[in-house]
Amino acid sequence: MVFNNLKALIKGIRACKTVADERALIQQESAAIRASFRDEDTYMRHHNIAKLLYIHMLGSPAHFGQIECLKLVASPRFADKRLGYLGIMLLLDENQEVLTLVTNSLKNDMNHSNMYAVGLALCTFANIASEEMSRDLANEVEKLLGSSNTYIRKKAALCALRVVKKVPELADHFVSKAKNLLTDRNHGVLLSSITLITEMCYLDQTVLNEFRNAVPLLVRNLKSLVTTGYSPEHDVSGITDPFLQVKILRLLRLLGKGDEQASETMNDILAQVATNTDSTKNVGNSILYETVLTVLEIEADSGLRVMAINILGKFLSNRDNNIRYVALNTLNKVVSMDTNAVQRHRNTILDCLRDGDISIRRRALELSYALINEQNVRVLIRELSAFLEVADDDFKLGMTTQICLAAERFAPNKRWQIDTVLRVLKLAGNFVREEVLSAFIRLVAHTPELQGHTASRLYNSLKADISQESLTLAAIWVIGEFSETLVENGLVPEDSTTTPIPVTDVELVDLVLSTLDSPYANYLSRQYVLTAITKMASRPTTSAAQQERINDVLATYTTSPELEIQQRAVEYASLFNLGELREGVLERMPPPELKATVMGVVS
Amino acid sequence: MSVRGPRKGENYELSVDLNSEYRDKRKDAIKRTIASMTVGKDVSGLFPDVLKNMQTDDLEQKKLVYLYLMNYAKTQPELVILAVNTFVKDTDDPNPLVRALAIRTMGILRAEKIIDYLCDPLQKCLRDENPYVRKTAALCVAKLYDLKPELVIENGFLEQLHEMIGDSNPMVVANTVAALSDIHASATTASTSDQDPAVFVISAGTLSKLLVALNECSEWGRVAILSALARYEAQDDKESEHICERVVPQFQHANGSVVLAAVKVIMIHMRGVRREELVKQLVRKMAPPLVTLLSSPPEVQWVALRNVNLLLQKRPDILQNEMRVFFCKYNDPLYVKVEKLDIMVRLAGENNVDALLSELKEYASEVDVDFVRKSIKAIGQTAVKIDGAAERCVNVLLDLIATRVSYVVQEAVVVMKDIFRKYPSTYEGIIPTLCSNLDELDEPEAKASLIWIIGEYASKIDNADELLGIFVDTFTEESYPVQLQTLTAVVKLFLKKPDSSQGIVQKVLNTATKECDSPDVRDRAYIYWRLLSTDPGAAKSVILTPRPLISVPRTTVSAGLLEQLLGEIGSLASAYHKPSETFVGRGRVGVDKVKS
Amino acid sequence: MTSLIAILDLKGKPLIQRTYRDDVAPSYVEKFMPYILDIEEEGQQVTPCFSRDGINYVHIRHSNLYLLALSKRNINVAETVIFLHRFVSVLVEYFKELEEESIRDNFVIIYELMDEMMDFGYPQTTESKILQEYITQESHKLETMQVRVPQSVTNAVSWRTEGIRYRKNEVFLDVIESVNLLVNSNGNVVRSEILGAVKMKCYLSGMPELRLGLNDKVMFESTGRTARGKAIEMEDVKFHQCVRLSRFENDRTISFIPPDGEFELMSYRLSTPVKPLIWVEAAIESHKGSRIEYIVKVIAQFKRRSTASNVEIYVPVPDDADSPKFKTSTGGVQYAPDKSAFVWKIKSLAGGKEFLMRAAFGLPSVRGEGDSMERRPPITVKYEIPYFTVSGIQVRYLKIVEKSGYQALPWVRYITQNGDDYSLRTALEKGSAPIRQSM
Amino acid sequence: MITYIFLVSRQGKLRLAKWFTTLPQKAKDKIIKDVTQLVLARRTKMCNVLEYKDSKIIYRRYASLFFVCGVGSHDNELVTLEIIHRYVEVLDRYFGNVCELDLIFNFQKAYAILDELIIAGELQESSKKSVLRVVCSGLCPTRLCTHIFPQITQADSV
Repeated sequence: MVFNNLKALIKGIRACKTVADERALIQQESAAIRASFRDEDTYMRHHNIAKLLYIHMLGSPAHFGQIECLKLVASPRFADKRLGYLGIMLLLDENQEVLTLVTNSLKNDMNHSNMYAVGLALCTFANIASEEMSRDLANEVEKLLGSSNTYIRKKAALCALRVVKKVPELADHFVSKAKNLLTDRNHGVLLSSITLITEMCYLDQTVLNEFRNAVPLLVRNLKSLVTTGYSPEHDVSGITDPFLQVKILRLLRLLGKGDEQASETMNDILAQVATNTDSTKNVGNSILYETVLTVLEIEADSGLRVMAINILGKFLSNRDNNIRYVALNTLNKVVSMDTNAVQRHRNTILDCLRDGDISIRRRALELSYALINEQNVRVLIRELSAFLEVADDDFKLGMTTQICLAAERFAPNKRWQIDTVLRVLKLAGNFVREEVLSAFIRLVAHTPELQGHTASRLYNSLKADISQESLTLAAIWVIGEFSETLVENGLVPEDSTTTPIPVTDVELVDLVLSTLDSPYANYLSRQYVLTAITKMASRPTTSAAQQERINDVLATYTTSPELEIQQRAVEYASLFNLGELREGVLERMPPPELKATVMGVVS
Repeated sequence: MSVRGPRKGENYELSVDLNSEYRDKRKDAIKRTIASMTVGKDVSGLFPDVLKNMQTDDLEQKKLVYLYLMNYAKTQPELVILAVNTFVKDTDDPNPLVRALAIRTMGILRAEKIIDYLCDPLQKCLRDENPYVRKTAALCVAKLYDLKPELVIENGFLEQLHEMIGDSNPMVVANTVAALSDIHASATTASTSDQDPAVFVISAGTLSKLLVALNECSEWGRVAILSALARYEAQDDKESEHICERVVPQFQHANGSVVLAAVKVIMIHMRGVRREELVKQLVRKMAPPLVTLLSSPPEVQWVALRNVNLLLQKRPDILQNEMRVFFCKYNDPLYVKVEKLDIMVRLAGENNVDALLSELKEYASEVDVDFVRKSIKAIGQTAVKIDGAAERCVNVLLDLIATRVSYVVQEAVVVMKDIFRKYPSTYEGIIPTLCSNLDELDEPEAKASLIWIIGEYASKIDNADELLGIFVDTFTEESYPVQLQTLTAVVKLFLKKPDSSQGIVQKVLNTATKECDSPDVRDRAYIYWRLLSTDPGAAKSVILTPRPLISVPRTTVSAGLLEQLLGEIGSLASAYHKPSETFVGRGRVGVDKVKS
Repeated sequence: MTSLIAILDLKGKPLIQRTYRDDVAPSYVEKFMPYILDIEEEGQQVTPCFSRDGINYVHIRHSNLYLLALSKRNINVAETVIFLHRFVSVLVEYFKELEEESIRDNFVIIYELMDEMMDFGYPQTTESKILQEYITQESHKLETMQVRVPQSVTNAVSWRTEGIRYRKNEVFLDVIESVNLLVNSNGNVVRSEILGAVKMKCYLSGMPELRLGLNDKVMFESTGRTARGKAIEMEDVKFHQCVRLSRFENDRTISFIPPDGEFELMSYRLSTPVKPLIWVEAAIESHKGSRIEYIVKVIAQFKRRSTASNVEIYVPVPDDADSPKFKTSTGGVQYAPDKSAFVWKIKSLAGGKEFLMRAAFGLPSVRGEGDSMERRPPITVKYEIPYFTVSGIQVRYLKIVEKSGYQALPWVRYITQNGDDYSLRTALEKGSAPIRQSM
Repeated sequence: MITYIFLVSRQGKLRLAKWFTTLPQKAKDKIIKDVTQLVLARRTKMCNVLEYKDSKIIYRRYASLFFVCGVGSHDNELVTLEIIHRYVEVLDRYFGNVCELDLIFNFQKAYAILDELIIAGELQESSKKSVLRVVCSGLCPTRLCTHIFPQITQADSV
């Protein structure tokens, strides 16, 4: 069935009872549209593109309509042009070659006598222009920035934004024009030009410096928004143009940062906004929130800063979850400047870890990491470890990392630090970063007085649970390295009053080898095991019988298709022929260089 | 367009209608209540109103009320008690359908209060004249055990179940066996000692009853009985043979789960069969039904394929001549295709390798990246497995490398490294081709493989030091597998061409021991360093010692685990190829659970 | 030991669900979809069962629905998966089409069926004919119409009720063989098999005992009899549960008390090489960005006295092809964009004949995203050849004995058709086999 | 900035999607699929912010439709909610008590209205009146029929 127009098609699709019917109908219609394109019927083209765009939204390919959209754009009918540009925006992006064919149409339409045609071209340009297109049309955009028509000016400003993002060095074209726009009386133009200026300041320090002298102007603008009474055109629940207020506040933030004078200039207006904005509705809070962010980042005076932190405190106790979310998010920034202000809310924050809303939980978690310091490390890590046990898997990798990093930074003593990492390995050993594991091994190597203790704990933990990868790796490495200590001194008991429990070389070898046969064994753990048993075999505490056993195990891996496993097995097996030399080669490894743990990306 | 909350009083309206004086209106209201429940709305507040409609002679309405009760009994334990009388009365209803419905529902209400009232009617229903009621009651005992085991023991229900194994009706026997097995499993989990709780011990007497019922009962009943037979411990080889012979006809059953359950019983009891002739016969009879399972829906096929894979690890001869049936169909779901690939390689031999290769080559040109890669992997495994086919495999791989599709090239490089380890000096001619792709590689495994090849053939590659130097420069940024291979390759290079590579070996050892995070990589580097510095001759003998040729392992799980899984054919464990401890409970596994 | 069964839509929203055991909370159903998305994200295959957080998720797909079973234990997953499929077929028999809509409209009866088909996680009655006897779509009141458990639910003969009466006692037997075939692009048959089925329609009174005789090679050999004509060797025979398996195991006798009405008595498989009955080859010439052309040849490679009917040859084309042009001397050709193929339909194709057709399509100048690797689906063929079986199977007799001693007539029909996978791979572009021009 | 905005029904059907960032179609499909899944699973009392990969999702439900915005991690969540609301208000005013069906059958208009509010991921106009004026003169169907182009109306006012 072929549908004459969009409405008929939509009705047809909606009438489909099953997904399969719908798919079949769409594919048939697509084929009909493709065939119809070949007819070059201008009237049908409009309908076909409309239908195709709908089909595209439902997830079917529409690339074959791209060229047709270009033809529509060239049409003298406005409706065609509008649909053509819509199609271009939906079907094309800067990475497609066809886009280069659009440049000329855009250029023509930017010079069109009809402002709506100009508007369409500007809108399209601002949404999808490529780098090349930005270079080609930067002059047009610059020209239109000075248009007498506000409708065109505001759109041109956002086109300039696109140009600047694609080709930062073209910013020069727009700086002075943009500055003029700051005195524009039209809110749309102000909104767009402030956006443009913010982006240029962000990209280029010299532009930023240049715009510092615009601070008084911006302050005036903001002030007039705050103080004018009800203005129906821009009112949102009793507040005048919150969108523009937020934009100005954001630009002020950029300009005030690191600049005493600029910050001083905006101090009063920020205080005024912070005190006078109605905090009962979302609109007001959106402005307060932006104000707090600005205050926290500029060189604000301490009174203003206290005011901002108090607002966040109020936010945190708000019943609206959005506000609470925003508060948790922002307090993270405050911790570094005023820990105590945040520590006051510690219990509230920890309560949020158990909130039913994952967004709140996630923010609270991030914040609680930042709260940890020397004084509260024991309490907070205990809380976090308890939460680790019940947390969603998504959280675990971040949590194990943060707990271990905090332990490294704030540990009261080595023993506590080792025990903390051990607990993490036991609780969530399948969610531990390589860096954390390496840091743990480094810690153990540099803590000779606790090597017996650590090895004993790892021995017991592994025996109880071989399912946690990092625990397994840590245990295998430590037992491999310190098997002598274990056999000579026995397992160090949990409390120091009881006597050590003896452990034999057989038990150690048993445990390590059993991980080879476990369903959790993998390439990496096998590598660790081969090295560990080879080390163990060269220690005097390992009996000849166990050495023999180890040699046999190595032999079975010499035909392994796993590259590194085979290599190791072959090398280690031939080490057995070297006699004393072997012991020298495999003696205790020198401790690694001490360094702080650095994480790639912490999440 | 405004946010509109749920219509207030929806539940109120229902409540009014549930109390209507008109029966049709009431019934309609119950349906609406259930409809709300189905879409996840909370209608627990209507409990008392719904309950009032329980006493009815409209069977459909009764079922609906029961359904409601099942859902909300737990949240309203105080109110459930009001329903008890009707339940008990219903177990005396002249219609067996009502009696069974009542006893079935009571068993799953899970309210403490109601359990005490359950025992008497259950007692009665177990002895009901109607087999439909008896078979329902049998399962109800297992439900009761799940709630309060002591009540089952005290009331002698276990003994009664044991008697019911001899019931004249096969469906009753089947459900009785299911109930006993269920209780046995619960008791085993609950028991703290390692001892079998001996709830359902299958005696020789029971065995013969089961074997009789097996041929008469419904398909699902057969599965239950076969599962019980799998647990029976045969007295001697005669009995094992007997069981196998009696079970073998089940291979002809149209239901695939009956077939797999029969396979399980045979695999277990075949262990006790001493007559080689019979074993051969059993194995031969197993093949056709397994092949037929491949005509099932894809999900069933997948379960079958996973099990076939295990069976082949134990007995590669089962499907010796059947490789072609595992060829992938164009429309097979990917999860089926991937399993088939693995099985095809298992069945590959000199006689069928040409057909296999031609298929694998076809697959390697398909669209799905994962399937393409696995197909290339399979080509490599075939090459390693069948000496006579290696050269043909290599030619196919060269064709694939020529496509220059990145993931195809990388996978082919990975595979080539294995072929080199099986046929060390045969294909050196293609090393330049492989090396020319060095810049294209961005996956750790492919990089590691090429580095290994360079190290291995360092003496034949003029610019080996240059090529390896690239990786030494970026050492700390590379992943551990790449670091490990770089380390070994450079050391090999040094042992082979000491003059030109003094600097590079020093550099790599230094970086690996000082700047590398991984304790494992550091260990490796120190071992090399110590070897090289104490006795270069010994180093040579260790590092350049000839390696045995690699071989594709016949099994993917340990021997002990394989036996265990073969005894659980058809189960989740055998589908996952993992012991049940890894996915049942909290997933924490002690070392004593490992079967080697 | 399934704990819960749910039907979900494609977005993972549960439409209906039933808990059988208390150990798995219903809320786990909602986790199913996120887990599937996770697995896909990790680039792994979503297999019919997977385990997360101590819960096992077992599922099948039926059109745009998921049927999901949850359990905490190491269950018999073969049983669970097959049960889910059986559940689907029962629902399909009840509602014709199983779709979101039919589930919403029939939730009461679905709950009833769920209650009857499984108890405490153990499958019970799954024969839809039996279920339809006491779970009906009309509501029933006990006083007016006594609904009873059909005896068959628990009988040893659970598939047939007693007391059936017909005025005319008749049995219809259909022997249907489906051929599956895979031909490689170089023209070699890579794989072939025959899937046979004997379907019955039984309109017989009382409790009749039936015995079916086939030209079964194994039976002839075991009884020492020689066959008149050809005997065939069936590789794997499956029977409806009414057939006595031990009897068949002993002496290859197929004896049974049939269910009433329509059912599949047995199925069998032969993997002896089959010559493709209908052979198709295609030469394809593609000019990227402008057009693609096909020449297709069909050859009926069976005896002249047989005729294939309703032959449909599906030749795949690129998804974005347009403006089809066809030329053929026989049958009709249609573009089927919904299948990304064109279909050549030939109403009747006599043995030994061969025909040619040509097709040409336009291709858009702009290529879609991600088109670098092209899918090359095989050509597929549908057909039926009546009065003919490829394997040569024959019904030698069907004996019907009932204690009332009536006479009944068996009717037998044979038919061979394509299986669900009768496909011929096409060659890569230029490499396709040249076709002799004769148009 | 806003990186994308899409409208999805409670049944998970996409009603409009606008991207202000360049992504392959596959990546877009994945985001829509994932985010829809996340948003539909949210309960009413939860906050209107979701974190997805490195971005934030701000969403709000209006009757049967969810309006979903992807924004950068430093964007103001609360004002984004106001932007969404502003769009809904204009739609409501234009269509007169807008419903899902209006948006299905007139999706081009819904896009056109969005284009007058947001360009390049940034709000370009805060006056509802200005947007409506342009939209009505540019979209008015009768004018489409009678004139090749709408009359030029000077939109300046402030």
